[in-house]
Amino acid sequence: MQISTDIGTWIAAIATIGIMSFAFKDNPLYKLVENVYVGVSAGHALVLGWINIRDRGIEPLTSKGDWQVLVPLALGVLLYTRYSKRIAWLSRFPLAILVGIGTGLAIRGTIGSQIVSQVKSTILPLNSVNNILIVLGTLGVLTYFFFSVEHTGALKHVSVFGRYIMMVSFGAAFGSTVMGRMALFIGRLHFLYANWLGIIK
Amino acid sequence: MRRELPVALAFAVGVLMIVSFFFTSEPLVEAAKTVQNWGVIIAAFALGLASVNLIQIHARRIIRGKGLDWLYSGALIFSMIGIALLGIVRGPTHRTYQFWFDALFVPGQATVYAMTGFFIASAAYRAFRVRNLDAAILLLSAAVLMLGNVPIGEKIWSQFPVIGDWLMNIPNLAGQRGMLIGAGIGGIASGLRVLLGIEKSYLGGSSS
Amino acid sequence: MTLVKGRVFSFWLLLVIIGCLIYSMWRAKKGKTINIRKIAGLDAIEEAIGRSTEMGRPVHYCPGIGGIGAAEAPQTFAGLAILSYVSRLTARFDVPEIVTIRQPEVFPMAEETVRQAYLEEGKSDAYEPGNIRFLSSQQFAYAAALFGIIAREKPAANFMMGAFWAEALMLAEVGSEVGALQITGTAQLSQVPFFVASSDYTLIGEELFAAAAYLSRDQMQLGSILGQDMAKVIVAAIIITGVISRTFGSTFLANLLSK
Amino acid sequence: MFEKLARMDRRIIYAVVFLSLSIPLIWPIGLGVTVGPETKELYNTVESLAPGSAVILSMDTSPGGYGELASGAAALLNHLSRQGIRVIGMGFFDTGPSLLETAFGGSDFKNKQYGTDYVNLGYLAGSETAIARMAKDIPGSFPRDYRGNLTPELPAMEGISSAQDVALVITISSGTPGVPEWIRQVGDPMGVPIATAIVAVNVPNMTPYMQSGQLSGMIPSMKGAAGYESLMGTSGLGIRGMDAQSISHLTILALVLLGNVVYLGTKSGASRGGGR
Repeated sequence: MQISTDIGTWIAAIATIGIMSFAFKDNPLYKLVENVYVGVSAGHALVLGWINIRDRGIEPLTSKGDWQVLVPLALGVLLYTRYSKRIAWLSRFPLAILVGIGTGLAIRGTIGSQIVSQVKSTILPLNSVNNILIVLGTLGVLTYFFFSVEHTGALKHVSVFGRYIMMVSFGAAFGSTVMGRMALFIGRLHFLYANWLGIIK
Repeated sequence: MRRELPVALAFAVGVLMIVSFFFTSEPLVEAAKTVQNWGVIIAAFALGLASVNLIQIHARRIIRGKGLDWLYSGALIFSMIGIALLGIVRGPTHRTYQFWFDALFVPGQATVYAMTGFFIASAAYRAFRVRNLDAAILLLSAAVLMLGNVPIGEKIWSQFPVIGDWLMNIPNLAGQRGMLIGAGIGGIASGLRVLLGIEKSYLGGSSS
Repeated sequence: MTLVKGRVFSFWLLLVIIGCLIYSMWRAKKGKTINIRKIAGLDAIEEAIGRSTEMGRPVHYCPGIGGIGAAEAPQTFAGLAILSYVSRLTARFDVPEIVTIRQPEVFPMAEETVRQAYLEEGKSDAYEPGNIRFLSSQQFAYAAALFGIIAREKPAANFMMGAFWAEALMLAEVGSEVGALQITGTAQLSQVPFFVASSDYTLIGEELFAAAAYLSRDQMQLGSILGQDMAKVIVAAIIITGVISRTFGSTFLANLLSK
Repeated sequence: MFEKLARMDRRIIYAVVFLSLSIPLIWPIGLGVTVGPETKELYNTVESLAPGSAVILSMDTSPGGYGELASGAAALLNHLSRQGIRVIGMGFFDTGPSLLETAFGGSDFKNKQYGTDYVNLGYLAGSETAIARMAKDIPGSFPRDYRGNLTPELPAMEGISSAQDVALVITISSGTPGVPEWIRQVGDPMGVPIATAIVAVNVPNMTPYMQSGQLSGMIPSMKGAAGYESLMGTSGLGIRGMDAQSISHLTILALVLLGNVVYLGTKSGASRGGGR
């Protein structure tokens, strides 16, 4: 194993080290690289936006004579009226369609997958400690997020239990996050040591 | 009219999505499909909005910025236009495009996020305190789970993965499920407010 | 037109939930007063500002790093509503208040919120525009710049309410850096653990919206919260009935849910 | 002493983390790996697929998230390749399809036939709307693939019109749209099994979906990748990284412990000196 001779690997290695140096000191290289990323992200989005419009809007119109796509094409252009104060209100129509579809899809999906299916899986026989914990915990958390009544008496105990159950969940999220952050770091270090420096396999 | 019509449009489209899902009706299903197709085309146009905003902000900074601002903003606009031209003319699977994607974009973004590994360590030392019962439960469950997640935990005590799995699959499940159902109801509520035109911030301007 | 098999129960439950929401929002609009349960983090705000007064040190507020045009917009608005309350208190107690902002479009809204609060308290001459600061639109650069401000000005209370992402880890350190009382809140559930572990009080998820609606007396929002509570009672009732009947061997309800 | 420890430069902590990750990477300890049941479930599902059947692989992540998912995605792709499964690639993050090219290029699929054994259909704008739209009509949603070929002419697309024609959907996921959106629009209403390789932050949120059976298998972050690699009998970044994971986890726990000792120490000191 030896140091890489690939130009792409070198560019990636310099970018990696340049960005990591930010942790030790805020520096111009980091700021420069960060701005380049914002630019590349936006440029990439432009490319993909164009391909989407070309394949799904323009091509059906020019090669198949599908006139119906003129509607979304025109609405899409209207999005850009927001940059003129006088006709900015026209951009609300395409936004209304996007928001309407998104909201409708989310509502119709949520009720089944996030509510009914989850309720169904919570209907467990109370014949084990684990089942009791799952049922009480779920009800406790629901109670905790119950706002219109003051939590006193039995309600208070249930909601406090719910809060503690949530703390276990947040602890699980915390522990998991550590694994994720370290995985990202290991990926970068492995790149530096294996692909660039060639000191490990 | 300039506010009411878009609200009515969003309502009609939203209701179409919902009704066409629950009822067996070929025309409604077809209509929903057509509108969804329009949606993906409009969404593609929306991808360009970020670029326009960025050009507005950074062109101003090139002209009026202090210090090295011109360099940062210039690099941003240059890389945006450069990658956009390359992708549109040669296509995003062209070798040069994929080269810059793999050599610069992917490793750079990954490194930016990898740095949170540093930050979690420093927060672990400086900020995460057992200052109340909540934090105590949280940190204890996190510690057990972390030891259950990695092979060395099992070497220290064979029960760490067992307890970790139990925490994940029983109390965590209950907590997550309660939050999932609660958030689902909350999501339906905020969706309804949008469709009914009570919440209009998406139209721009204030929410009233 | 008939209901699709397997979606029948979902459809009716959705109708019931929507009914609860519309009914309670309608009641709220008619002027029904809706009370919200005690939220610990909210009560602590006044205490934290009182402490700053005694110590003669400023407070810091961040209404999240989210924008106003995307899914996280409600959190940003909630952050601004609580900012309004905090600003009235700082105006009343003559405590300097530093507000830091990441999103350019949120900046003028934060400025207006604080100015208006000072005006309402009759302290418009105490309003200091230079204390509302735009730091950077890049998330980590914002966090790094905030560290500088905190180290220099040493606030005695630190409030962070709104949408936060990976930078929450860095921001969590802000309070401990200078020994500030830290009160946080977010509906980004993946970031709640870091806030809980590093703050004196944390508003979790929906608590943020409830607190904001309560402070701003937004009737529609309060009505919606009441409606959601009704829906939660219905769902909890289904779970309880189902569990009891299942324990005694009946799968009737489970089958009904699958219809 | 506590005062001094409390003021410790954060760069010292950074250096400690850097070393706790680097040393085990360069000099491995070989602590072994364990395979979680959710990873085993996905492995068995792929194992049971008939050769020639089709699977949707959706790259729903940005380069930041991909850093964490690359090892899991590679193991999964190698398994699909070994089983002779047709992979229909797509993405609902705009960076998805380019990352998919990267992932195909780094897996055994680089020796297979593009268009026949695997395709990359590209990106469809619109998040959850796009997933719902695609599910009903795949060739209509992607008239051309990412490389510019006409989709209906690709041999890999034979017999595929809607999401119901595939045996499994796998989302490589780091955010929204992700697993909940796939379950809402495809898994539940169409009855297609959904599986995922997912970033660790979102793993605890997946347990309700795993327990209810709405999710059929998961590769949780690097731990899952290591497990999948060991099931495959290969060794990739997942297995190689687990020693570093072990040591860095201990380091973080030690930092929390030390930080709290210092906190209690300065607190008792401060109560004498007054003020925090």
